[in-house]
Amino acid sequence: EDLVLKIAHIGPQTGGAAVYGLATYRGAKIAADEISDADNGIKVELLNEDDTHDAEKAVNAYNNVMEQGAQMIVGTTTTAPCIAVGAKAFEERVFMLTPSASSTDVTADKDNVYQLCFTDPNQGSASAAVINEKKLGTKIAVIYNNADAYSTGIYQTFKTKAEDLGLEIVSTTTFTDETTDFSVQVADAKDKGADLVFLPIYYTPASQILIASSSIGYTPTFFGVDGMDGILTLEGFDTSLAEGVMLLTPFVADAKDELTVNFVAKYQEQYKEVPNQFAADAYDCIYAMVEAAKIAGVQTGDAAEDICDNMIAAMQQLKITGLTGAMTWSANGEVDKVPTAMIIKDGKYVGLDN
Amino acid sequence: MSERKHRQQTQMVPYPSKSFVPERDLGFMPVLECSHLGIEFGGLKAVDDFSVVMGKTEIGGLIGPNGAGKTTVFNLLTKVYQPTHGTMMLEGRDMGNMTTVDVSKAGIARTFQNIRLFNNMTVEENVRIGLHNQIRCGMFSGILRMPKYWKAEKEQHEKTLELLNIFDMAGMADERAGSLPYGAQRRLEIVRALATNPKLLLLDEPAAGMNPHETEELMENITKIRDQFRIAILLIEHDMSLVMGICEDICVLNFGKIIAKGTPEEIQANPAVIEAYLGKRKEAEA
Amino acid sequence: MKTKKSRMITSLVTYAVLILLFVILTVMINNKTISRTLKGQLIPICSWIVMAVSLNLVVGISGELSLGHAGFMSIGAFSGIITSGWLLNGFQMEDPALRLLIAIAAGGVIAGVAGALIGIPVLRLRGDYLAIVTLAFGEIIKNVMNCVYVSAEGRSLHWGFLNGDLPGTLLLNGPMGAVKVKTIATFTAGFILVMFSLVVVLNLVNSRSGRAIMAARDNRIAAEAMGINITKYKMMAFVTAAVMAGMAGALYGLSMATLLPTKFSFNESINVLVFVVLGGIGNIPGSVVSAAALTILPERLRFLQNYRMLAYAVLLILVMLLSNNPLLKSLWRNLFSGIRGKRKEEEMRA
Amino acid sequence: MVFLSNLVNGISLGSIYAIIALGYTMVYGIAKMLNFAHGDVIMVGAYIVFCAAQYWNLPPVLCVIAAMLVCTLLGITIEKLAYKPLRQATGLAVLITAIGMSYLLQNTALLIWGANPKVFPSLFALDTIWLFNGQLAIKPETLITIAANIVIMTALTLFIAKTKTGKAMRCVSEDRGAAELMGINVNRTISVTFAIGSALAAIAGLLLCSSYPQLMPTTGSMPGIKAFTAAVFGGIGSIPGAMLGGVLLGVIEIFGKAYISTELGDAIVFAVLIIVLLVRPTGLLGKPIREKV
Amino acid sequence: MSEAANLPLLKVNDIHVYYGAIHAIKGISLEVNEGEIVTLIGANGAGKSTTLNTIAGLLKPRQGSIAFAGMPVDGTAASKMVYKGLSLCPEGRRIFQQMTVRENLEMGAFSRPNEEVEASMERVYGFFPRLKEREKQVAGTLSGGEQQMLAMGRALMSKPRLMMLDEPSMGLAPILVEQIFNIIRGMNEAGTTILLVEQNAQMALSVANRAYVMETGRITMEGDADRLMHDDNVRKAYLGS
Ligand SMILES: Nc1ncnc2c1ncn2[C@@H]1O[C@H](COP(=O)(O)OP(=O)(O)OP(=O)(O)O)[C@@H](O)[C@H]1O
Ligand SMILES: Nc1ncnc2c1ncn2[C@@H]1O[C@H](COP(=O)(O)OP(=O)(O)OP(=O)(O)O)[C@@H](O)[C@H]1O
Ligand SMILES: [Mg+2]
Ligand SMILES: [Mg+2]
Repeated sequence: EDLVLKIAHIGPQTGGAAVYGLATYRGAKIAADEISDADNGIKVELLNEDDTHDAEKAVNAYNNVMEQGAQMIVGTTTTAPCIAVGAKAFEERVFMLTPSASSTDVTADKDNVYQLCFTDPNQGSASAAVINEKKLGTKIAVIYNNADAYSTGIYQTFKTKAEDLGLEIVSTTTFTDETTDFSVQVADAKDKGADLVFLPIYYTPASQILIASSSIGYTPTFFGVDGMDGILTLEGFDTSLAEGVMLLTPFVADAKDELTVNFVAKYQEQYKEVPNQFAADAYDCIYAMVEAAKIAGVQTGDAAEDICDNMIAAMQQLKITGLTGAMTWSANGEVDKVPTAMIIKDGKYVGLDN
Repeated sequence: MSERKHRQQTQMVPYPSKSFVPERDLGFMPVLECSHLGIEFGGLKAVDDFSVVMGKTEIGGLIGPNGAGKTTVFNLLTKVYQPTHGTMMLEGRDMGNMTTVDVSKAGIARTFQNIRLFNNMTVEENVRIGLHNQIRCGMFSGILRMPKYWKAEKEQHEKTLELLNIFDMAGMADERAGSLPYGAQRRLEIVRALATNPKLLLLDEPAAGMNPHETEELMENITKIRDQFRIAILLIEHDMSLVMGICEDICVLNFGKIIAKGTPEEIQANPAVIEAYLGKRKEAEA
Repeated sequence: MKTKKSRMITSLVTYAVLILLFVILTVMINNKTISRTLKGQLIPICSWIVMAVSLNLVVGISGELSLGHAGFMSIGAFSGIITSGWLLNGFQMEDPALRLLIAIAAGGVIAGVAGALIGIPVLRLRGDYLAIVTLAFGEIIKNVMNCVYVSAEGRSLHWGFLNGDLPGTLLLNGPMGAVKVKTIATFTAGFILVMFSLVVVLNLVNSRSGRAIMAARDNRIAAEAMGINITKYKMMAFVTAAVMAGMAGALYGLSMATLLPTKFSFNESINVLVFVVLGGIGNIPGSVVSAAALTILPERLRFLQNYRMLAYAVLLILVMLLSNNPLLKSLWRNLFSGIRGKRKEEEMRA
Repeated sequence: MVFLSNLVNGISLGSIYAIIALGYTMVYGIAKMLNFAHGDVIMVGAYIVFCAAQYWNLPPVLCVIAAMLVCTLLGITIEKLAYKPLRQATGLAVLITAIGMSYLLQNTALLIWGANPKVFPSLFALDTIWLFNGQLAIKPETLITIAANIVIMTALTLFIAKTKTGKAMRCVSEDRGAAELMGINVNRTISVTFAIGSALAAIAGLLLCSSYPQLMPTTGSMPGIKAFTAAVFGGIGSIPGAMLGGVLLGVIEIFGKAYISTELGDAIVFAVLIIVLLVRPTGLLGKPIREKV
Repeated sequence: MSEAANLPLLKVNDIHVYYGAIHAIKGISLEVNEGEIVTLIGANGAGKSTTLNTIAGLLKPRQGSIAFAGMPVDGTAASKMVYKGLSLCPEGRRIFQQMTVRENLEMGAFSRPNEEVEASMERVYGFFPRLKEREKQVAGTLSGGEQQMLAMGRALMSKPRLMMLDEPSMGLAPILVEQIFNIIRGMNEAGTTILLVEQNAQMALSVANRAYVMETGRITMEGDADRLMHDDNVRKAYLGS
């Protein structure tokens, strides 16, 4: 008899943040199908619920999947719902691994919540370090989304680290999810003579900022974080605008390794679009959870609260290599993997070191 | 036509310097004294140099062609509009700084040319709104249902029925005001105004849309109210049978100015009034 | 055509039904027969009911369209969270029930103060202009809350605007909102709050002040001529509603481990308005039912997966169309008068 | 120079608000309803242009015409199915239905076009104009939007003042019963209003996404709310008011962000709106509502 | 139009009208012949306005039939009735307040071809010279009497065969009431059939050929205007003496 793991995915699949939740679901789905189809004695049954990027709905979704007998949770995709669900799951002893909720608050004080993505502070200080080390810019502008925990979180640690390293931040401007016009932010950076613009934001607003910059003839170095991944596959986007953009990312869709090629092909076949980092993280999540479940000796039909502690223990022994690199986990739930600095050249990611 | 039927037989005597009041009111302070009242709407002098005195129990009439400024006078008296000229005194109190609310508290109540009832409330509730400043009970007593609340509710209920009975309307107390027939709505407006315990009652075309039979009844009621409550009443009306029937003193407005003042007999005989307002036929009839 | 008596009966029936429901639900919780999703939704449902009841006081009873009610909920929620965190940090007040009580009261008071400040300019306007100004205030509150940082250091509270470098434990972290909230809200507290808001609103409506509020709604000019200070009574309704929204916010905020300022957006205000309109404008028990039903409904539609919100939209439109269909309306009324017997019919004929 | 370029950016954003506000105000003025789904019709219009340009490779003019056709049909259908049955109902019932419609359109778009944002293609093959030695950039989209605003505003004003249908619209807006007695088909007049409003939405969608080339199912909602604000700012129901309100709102937004704080940009816009309404309770060009007592 | 000679211009047969659950008209039948002035009098709330609104197509009768010029018209929308030659000057005037006097009149001719408008306008100005003086004035600022004239003039613009007037004298000064009734006579002499609802029964009966008396949704009396004027019951109820 096969081992059946019931894993539930929770993420926004309608509303303004739908793009992230759909990506994580699809990534997870591909992984689940691969594992189930491989006939290795393990089947993954993937449940899926929408949380519309809202804490209240996320808790509802959580309760709903638990009612359906979920054993562990891959998610939630976005930070605030993940904190809310994490608190519930902590009380009720349910193991969670989030592909993309990157705030340290997600894992803080909760032994049952694990992250597969970099934490925000991690990315913020890594970015500052890379910029400093490679002397990428002397005057730095930052444009971030101040209605978004991810973006604000990275910005805050970036700022602290940059100050420590003696980097000069000449312009700091913000926007929100509802912003249509980025001219002020770009103009301010240009006006203050910034030669590097740090964009700790997702690729959608980033594309708008690139467009707005080019329309006023402003061409500094743009430096992004993992949220920037996806910009090259944005439908209708003139990728020449992204030439020279640098970013820290663990995943590159046109990498040539077999794992990535295989995943991208499957994803494109099923969903007619190129997967981004979110999808890749969720894909890795499923593999990590299955591996951990094997170590923890999870059986078909085990109750979530019975396997939670074993899963936690298993996560700390786990070493896997996935689409986003080689990973291990520390006891506080944070992942340890290496971000790689990339640069976009001829419409492709190239390692910054090459 | 027996126009004198409802009019108390009084002799009009000159009131010091300004106007006439009924003889019986001589010992009392006049309820209303306006002098040189005026208002302009963007250059248009809607009311100009309006001066009248109302005795304590006088029934006065305000007539004039459409757009002469009659309703505007009421709006000035109740401070819906702020006069640009002149002064008003209510029983000797200057009304210069009063708001509509103050005026109501001080003792002027009115009805409206286009009926303004609280349509979604019952008849009783409409009258209770009139009692707002008469029988009081604060918000917290209301929410917490303190003994004060129950006492006030009971008092209001009794007073309401008493007032409604003037027009034999107690039976309609639970009907929605908006669903009443037109005539009943006009009467309810008067009851509601009376509930504020006024010294002066202003009625704007109370008989509009009533047939002669109903008008007749209304005339009786108006005099009855005056006698029972001992208040002054100033009314606007285009129905000459009513005006000539119950008003003791009539003031005629044209283009915002007073063109005549006097008893019904004097007014009916005044050529300027016939020319501007009454027309030939009325003259022939009178 | 509601008489005083029938109103009183409606109120009593509403209370009775709610108490009964509470008892049933409590029993179900205790013997674990309640579904997990529903149980998880109980506190939010209570919050949304209070929101709907309070908004109905503004929209239905006072007759002013408000599109920024979520703003007061936001103020109440964050005030409540801060109060609770402060009491725990600075005063070591461990008793969750007492902390919850104080936090809810604080949320109500602070939202009420905000309501008074906002009401002064807002209530000078009319109709759609008033609506847009409430919308504007809602957006301003959201935007400003996004820039506020509060921390507790012992018994002192520190706060910063656009500046999060504060000593002590951060209770409110700007755009990242409140995190690590101790969830102390309980269903019993929610139920008490619902009953409280109902008693306040229903008793208010049947009192001198309530009648003055409705008079100002029905005919402003006539109400003034009756000696009613319109501003005072509009304000009374607006501030009372703000206080209740603040309390609902505090309850809601203390039921989630985290809360973002952006949660209380225009959409949330609109959602509450949907509850009010669907339940019937001015119909308080209706608001209770529709707030509860519409909070549960999207969860019940989960089986539709990606078509869920689509179905919700279609249902919303259909309900509006059907409930306003004159044919169905008269059919409903006939049915109703049939049940109520002759007295009602007589009334109709009059 | 920074000031000038901020001004240009403000006008550019404002002219977008203005063009959306024109549609809002038109429908409000005649049908007396706040059509909260207007922003989403704009989004649909933009998607149609996107598809026409990107997938079907139609020339720009045909893209626009296709979008206008689809939006007009959509507007008429929405009106027939959702709003017309509510002619006798309260304004709030219609408002809620419009909100339902807005959800419906957004979620349908999500199912059809997916959640992934699309970057809108540039349809205008024109170059940015550089002034003052390349210090001040004026985008062609801005000029086209302003021109479109002026043309549409003039056309609408003339249409309503001069044509028989336009006059019928004014009658309907004042008194539906009396209009009916004149022989005016009120239902048809309101449908025509919606058709025009929706066609304008298509143009607004095109211009919005040309200037700010990001297209998602939720693209229409925030500009929709801002434009509604702009319409009220200028005096709702007033056509020149919508244009003025829109442009001013854009300029205030940009100046507020540039000179005060980007964090508080929206708060500043709404605060200015409140102040203006307190001074002029019916907006900049709105007619004072006077109730005859 | 030979049929018109023997058929009444308007024939209302046993109509019932409801407002929601309220049964406002409980079976009314009446006729108006070409060239007549017929008046409908009755107490407040008797249902006079409801009757006119139903004939005009603003309300739908739940039962009964209405025929205009020999054709059944019940259920026809109000906007279509105008084209058939029936026009209603509604209670409370309902002029377009924000339009000028001239524009109001133009709207009255909405159902007519454009070429005819000028001529009709002149005809209306013939009846109401005051309106010509005020041609450019915004209608909302007219005095009560002028507004009533405008409402009548606007109704005339559609060149109706039958014109229905709902309380044209309401709220007007006595001198204007006379003028209005003179104009009604004048319009009738110029060939327009008139159905008049009035509170001022005295005046109404003096201009009318025939009259109907209504009470709470039913017709209780009908006949020659002269005869009713001298009927005791009518005198007591509606003439005030
Ligand atoms: N708020 C206002 N703004 C401008 N003009 C006004 C206003 N109120 C009244 N008027 C004008 O003032 C004049 C007097 O109006 P008022 O309503 O007092 O007339 P009235 O004597 O009551 O006439 P009627 O007998 O027809 O009721 C009219 O010309 C009217 O148009
Ligand atoms: N819109 C409405 N909704 C409900 N009931 C109505 C409505 N309009 C009129 N009624 C009722 O229908 C009945 C007849 O009213 P109608 O207006 O036809 O009377 P009328 O004879 O014209 O009276 P008036 O002399 O006051 O104009 C009245 O009882 C009235 O209350
Ligand atoms: Mg008047
Ligand atoms: Mg009538």
